[in-house]
Amino acid sequence: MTNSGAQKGTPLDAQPVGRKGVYPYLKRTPLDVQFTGGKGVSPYLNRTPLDVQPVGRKGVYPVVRLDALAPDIYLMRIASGYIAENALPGQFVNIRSCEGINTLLRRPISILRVDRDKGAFDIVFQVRGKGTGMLAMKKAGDTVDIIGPLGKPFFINESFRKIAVVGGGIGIFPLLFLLKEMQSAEKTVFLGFRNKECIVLSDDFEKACDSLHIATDDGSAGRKGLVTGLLEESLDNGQTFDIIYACGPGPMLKKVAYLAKKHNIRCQVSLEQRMGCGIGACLVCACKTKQGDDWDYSHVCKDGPVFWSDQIIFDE
Amino acid sequence: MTNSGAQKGTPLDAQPVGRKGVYPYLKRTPLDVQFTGGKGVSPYLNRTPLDVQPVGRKGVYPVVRLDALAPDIYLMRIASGYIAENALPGQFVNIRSCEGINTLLRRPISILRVDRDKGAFDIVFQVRGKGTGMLAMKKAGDTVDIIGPLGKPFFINESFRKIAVVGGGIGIFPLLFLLKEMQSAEKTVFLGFRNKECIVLSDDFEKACDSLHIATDDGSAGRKGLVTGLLEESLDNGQTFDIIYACGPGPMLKKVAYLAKKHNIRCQVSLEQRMGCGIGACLVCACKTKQGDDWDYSHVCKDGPVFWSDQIIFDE
Amino acid sequence: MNLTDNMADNINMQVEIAGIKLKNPVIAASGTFGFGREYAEYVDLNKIGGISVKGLTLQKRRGNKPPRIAETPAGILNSVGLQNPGVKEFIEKEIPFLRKFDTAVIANIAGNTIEEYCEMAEILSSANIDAIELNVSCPNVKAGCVAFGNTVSGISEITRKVRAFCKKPLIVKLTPNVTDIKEIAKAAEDSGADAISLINTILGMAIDIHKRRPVLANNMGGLSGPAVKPVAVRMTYEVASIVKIPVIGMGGISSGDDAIEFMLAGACAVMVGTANFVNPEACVDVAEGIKKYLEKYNYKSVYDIIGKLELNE
Amino acid sequence: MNLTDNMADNINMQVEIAGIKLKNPVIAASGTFGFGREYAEYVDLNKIGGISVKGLTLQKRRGNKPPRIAETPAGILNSVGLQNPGVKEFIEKEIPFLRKFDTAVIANIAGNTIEEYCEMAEILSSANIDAIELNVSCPNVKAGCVAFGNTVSGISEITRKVRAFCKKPLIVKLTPNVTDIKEIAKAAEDSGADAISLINTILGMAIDIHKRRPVLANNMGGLSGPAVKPVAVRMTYEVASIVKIPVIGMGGISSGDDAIEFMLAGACAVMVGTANFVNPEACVDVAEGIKKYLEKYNYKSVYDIIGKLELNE
Ligand SMILES: Cc1cc2nc3c(=O)[nH]c(=O)nc-3n(C[C@H](O)[C@H](O)[C@H](O)COP(=O)(O)OP(=O)(O)OC[C@H]3O[C@@H](n4cnc5c(N)ncnc54)[C@H](O)[C@@H]3O)c2cc1C
Ligand SMILES: Cc1cc2nc3c(=O)[nH]c(=O)nc-3n(C[C@H](O)[C@H](O)[C@H](O)COP(=O)(O)OP(=O)(O)OC[C@H]3O[C@@H](n4cnc5c(N)ncnc54)[C@H](O)[C@@H]3O)c2cc1C
Ligand SMILES: Cc1cc2nc3c(=O)[nH]c(=O)nc-3n(C[C@H](O)[C@H](O)[C@H](O)COP(=O)(O)O)c2cc1C
Ligand SMILES: Cc1cc2nc3c(=O)[nH]c(=O)nc-3n(C[C@H](O)[C@H](O)[C@H](O)COP(=O)(O)O)c2cc1C
Ligand code: FES
Ligand code: FES
Repeated sequence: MTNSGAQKGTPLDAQPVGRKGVYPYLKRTPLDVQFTGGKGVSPYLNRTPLDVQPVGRKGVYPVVRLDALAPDIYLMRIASGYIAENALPGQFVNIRSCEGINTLLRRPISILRVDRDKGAFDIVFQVRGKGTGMLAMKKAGDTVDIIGPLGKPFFINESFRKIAVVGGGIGIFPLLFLLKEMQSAEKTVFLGFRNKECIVLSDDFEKACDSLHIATDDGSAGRKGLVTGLLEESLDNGQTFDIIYACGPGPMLKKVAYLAKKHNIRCQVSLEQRMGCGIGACLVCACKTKQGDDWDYSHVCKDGPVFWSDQIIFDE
Repeated sequence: MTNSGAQKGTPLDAQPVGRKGVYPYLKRTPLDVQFTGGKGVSPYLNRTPLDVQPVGRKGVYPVVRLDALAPDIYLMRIASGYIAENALPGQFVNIRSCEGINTLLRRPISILRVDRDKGAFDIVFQVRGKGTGMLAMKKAGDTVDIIGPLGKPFFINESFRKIAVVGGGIGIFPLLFLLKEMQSAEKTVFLGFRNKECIVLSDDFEKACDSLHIATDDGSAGRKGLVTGLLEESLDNGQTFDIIYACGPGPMLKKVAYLAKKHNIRCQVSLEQRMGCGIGACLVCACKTKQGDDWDYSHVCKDGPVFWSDQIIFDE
Repeated sequence: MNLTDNMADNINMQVEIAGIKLKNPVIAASGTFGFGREYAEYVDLNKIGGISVKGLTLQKRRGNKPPRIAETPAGILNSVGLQNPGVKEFIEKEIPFLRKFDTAVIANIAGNTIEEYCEMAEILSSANIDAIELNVSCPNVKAGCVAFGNTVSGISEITRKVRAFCKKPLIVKLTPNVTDIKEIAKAAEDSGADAISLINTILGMAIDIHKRRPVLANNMGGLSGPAVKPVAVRMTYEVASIVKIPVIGMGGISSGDDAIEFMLAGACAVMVGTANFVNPEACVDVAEGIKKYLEKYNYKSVYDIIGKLELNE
Repeated sequence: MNLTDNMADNINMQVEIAGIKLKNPVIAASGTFGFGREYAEYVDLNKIGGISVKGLTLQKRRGNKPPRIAETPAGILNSVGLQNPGVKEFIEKEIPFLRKFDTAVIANIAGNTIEEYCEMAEILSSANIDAIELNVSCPNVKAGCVAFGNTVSGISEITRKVRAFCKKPLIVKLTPNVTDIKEIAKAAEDSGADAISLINTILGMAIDIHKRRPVLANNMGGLSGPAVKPVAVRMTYEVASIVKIPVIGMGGISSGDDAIEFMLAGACAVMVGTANFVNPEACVDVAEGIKKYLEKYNYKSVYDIIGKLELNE
């Protein structure tokens, strides 16, 4: 039928149901790892996180730094040996933006990269509303209550020689971690932004890949137009990839999925949806997926956020 | 009938209805003063308060310092030339303990004293619940959103030669301001606390009065027993006062009012009640008062917090 | 004056409700703004669309025992119990003051019997006010007005009878403590209401676990504030989509954005209650927030957004 | 072990509801705790009094379109729409897992018709569960269960009929979206309910003012979380003071102190819902909080506080 990894029957990919799957990456199960290095001891700040003993994947960790990268875009470094050691590219953390009831639900944010030596990880977030707004007011030394790492990571295989990575807007962040972890492949990156001012981390992406192509909606940097235009052109020019990884707005993902299918390339997309629990219990984070000839709702927090593109029904 | 100031017909006391009364003290109306020195310019920190232009008696002012005086008791100094210049003893400020919805209503706190030169005032509060808890987490440089000064002050008259001041627990705070402003009278102060650990500001009270008498419930400092016992003894021993001022728990006030009546001394009490608006609009802060031969509900925020003791019906 | 100011000045904030012209769609909610007087030094009353005064009864009422207020998560419970000086003193002492300002004056009334309502409506019909708001839903008074607002027959009867005595535009204020707000609203419309306002407070209770007693002396009270907003928006939508008369929405509004939710849902105007306690300038801030929103999306009039919600699917 | 530990160990946290013994009075609320499985790595399920599983229907249901959740002040709106694998898959796949833990298992069921409810009750009567909770009040499904919970006749009929098929203790879960919760509760009791749980969510709506559409794809949803607590406490009190069967209270509980409010109001047990999303250990924290309270006031058993509220006046 299609060209998804699942269809091709990679055992590592087809099998993981819920969180018990065995992933090749790091040679251990990504979500069920024993809580070890984490026990709150963060070599980075050389002190234990405050308040709460981490239970399961929940912990309270200190903020190491907060930097403004662009208007309303912040990078936060958080000390957590546990997350640094256990996180996989594509996974996210679920952060409580404050104590009390100013915001109630946790906010899902992708892991940008980890620093295993220092026991810390980075996130980048855009201030959208109250929750991200309050996160942006944190200072070094403050703590954040986090559940993570959560979710299915990108499927990484040593056999991939040439990969394409497509990101749009705030969707670019999990892709940096992915690039960093895929040491051996040849990596072509396509990033799309609204305009020049919105471009962040381009140096980091530059360093983490073999060739970086940027598009902006208004042409103020890189090519004018959509990032999918860049991908399409490259594919039409005969470029081939073993896999395409994409993260960004719905329409972008739909187009990437279409292009991947057209060119018979396996493709993974990372989705967003409003969440309640973040751990698969409340069933609010639904997304439409194919189930044989029929469809059903899968859940972004536990079945995703990363899905094989040909499993997703993009019509909602 | 009784010996209240109102009964005696002091024009200054009988007349003030709502906020239009003319008080002798400081020679201006306490509540309707023009907003002048306040305009946000605080000589103390030599900068304007942040955020909001003060309107009416509402302003956002910087915290100058926060000191722990005793377990759960904090002194906060706030820079506000406006309040320092306009506050009268017995008045309170209505403070928002946080932005957002962790607490919604403002918290009424008495003014402990003002520093007119430096354009600042002090409050002391006990951590009771969420609101005072959040206030206790403020740091120098943070701001607080305040409406004030509010309420009817203590009635002060130059003709008072000998005064008694009776305070219990967190009710002692507005009394310090009163003592400081009554320069000429001979001041006898009776303070009651739960135990030694709860005693705060006794040095300040000592300095501000002619004789200070302390009682504790458990006898760990001063006399063992109730503060009203000290007052009663003193009155029974033939001490006379031109006026008694009291602030503290209901039963204490009731007893003071009784003693004052028995000894034919005019007496003012400062009451507490849960508040909504703090400015006389919502009518939640009711307290039972005599109205001729009948009774009615008056309102602590605008008719009080200071009342003539013989106007209060203490049965609730 | 810069370009933005100019644009803002071109926005028509006026709305008309049952013949009353409001300079903007923001009205201070009954019971939270006293008789205007108390807020006059914090906010320019001329900048508020209208003021619904503290609920009036035929005779003076002392109200309930204190404590009359409790704070709950993102809300408050109150049990004032309609303390007020009575309708006559209102007319003598408060109307002259309120009339110094360019703002609509709405008399909110509550009675123990339908006759009392009618008598008040008659008295107020010759007073210098702009409209009468029927509080058929106050949960803080033991006997009395609760019953009228809870049933179709109750609301029909009281609306019809008061209508006969009322020469002013008649706003019926609904209680949210009902199974189906739509049938209640329809009954009010059919019985002669010129407009509907909603929601009044939701009956609630808070317990002091250390005293093992309710916090309020009255045991129960009415919930208001941000907490109730989603319920209020839902009911405003339900009512606005079923009646033809104007709807005034309220419940948890503290910003222009909150107000826009109600207006998209179909409210022609909004009332601001609890937020006044937190921010005495709330009414003006809400009005300015509405204007900013209209400006941002290039609307010329508030009517461009009223009822403009599109449902999903 | 110090003195305090000793004292705490002397406190009897057990409660009995309709013959089911719970080791402590805290139950995870239906729809917020999946089938227990999802929370098992965050919290020791053995420490929770019971788990009411995600609402089950006779056939598998996909539920509503996303977005299914919106945050509101101190609350959330949800419109999951009963996504679940169906009662049979629940019995095969979920019960064996749940039964590994020492916690009561409550099957929460919802149907489109009374016959469906009865069929499920019959099927579940021979399953390894402790009780059945009748969800007659889910506001997220268009046709169906809403109607049953809103009227005395509806609740009577469904309770009576399901009772006939149900060999397990039957808990009827009430919707707060009614004028008079007392008459509904009484009807459930009179028709054979062994216990009552309340409140389900309050119908609400949140609007995205920039898209000018409801946030939820389903337009409306059910409000839960701290915001609803005063309404839930009030209704728990009203119901507990009128029925003789045990009452399970819920709505906005996130701490032991919150739970104590419900228990003083008359609830024998409490359910914790939305709080699990914020704090996966919420159920255990609530149980420990209850214990601390009992300890502080030297009570020996939770029964010492159930219904011990004294009214003012
Ligand atoms: C798996 C995943 C990974 C993400 N990674 C990042 C990231 O790395 N950087 C980043 O800037 N953003 C990321 N997002 C989006 C981010 O979660 C939202 O921008 C954020 O939750 C908005 O919260 P708020 O309080 O500022 O906005 P509000 O609009 O006030 O939030 C209201 C509610 O809606 C939810 N919500 C609003 N927008 C979104 C959204 N786009 N996705 C999910 N929930 C939403 C919030 O979580 C909250 O519950 C990610 C989302 C998901 C699902
Ligand atoms: C005129 C006046 C002056 C006061 N001066 C002082 C002072 O100088 N120092 C001091 O420590 N305390 C003072 N209080 C008491 C202080 O207002 C309360 O302790 C405080 O509001 C408790 O808030 P919370 O959030 O910590 O407690 P919570 O119990 O969480 O508060 C819940 C609600 O109840 C109200 N409330 C609770 N207790 C009281 C109370 N005793 N009086 C009024 N409202 C209450 C709160 O304002 C809030 O609305 C004064 C009260 C009044 C009325
Ligand atoms: C302290 C208080 C007193 C109130 N008194 C009245 C009243 O007298 N008449 C009335 O119709 N509504 C009264 N209400 C209800 C408000 O007018 C309004 O309907 C409700 O508070 C919801 O709006 P909000 O959430 O903006 O406060 C009162 C509300 C509060 C908080
Ligand atoms: C996401 C979500 C799903 C729910 N699903 C169900 C359900 O399937 N059956 C049911 O009876 N109640 C359901 N409820 C209601 C809860 O069980 C509970 O009655 C309500 O949330 C109030 O409690 P809380 O404030 O602690 O959340 C659900 C609630 C939420 C938030
Ligand atoms: S957020 Fe709860 S299941 Fe995904
Ligand atoms: S607090 Fe509103 S009248 Fe006193």
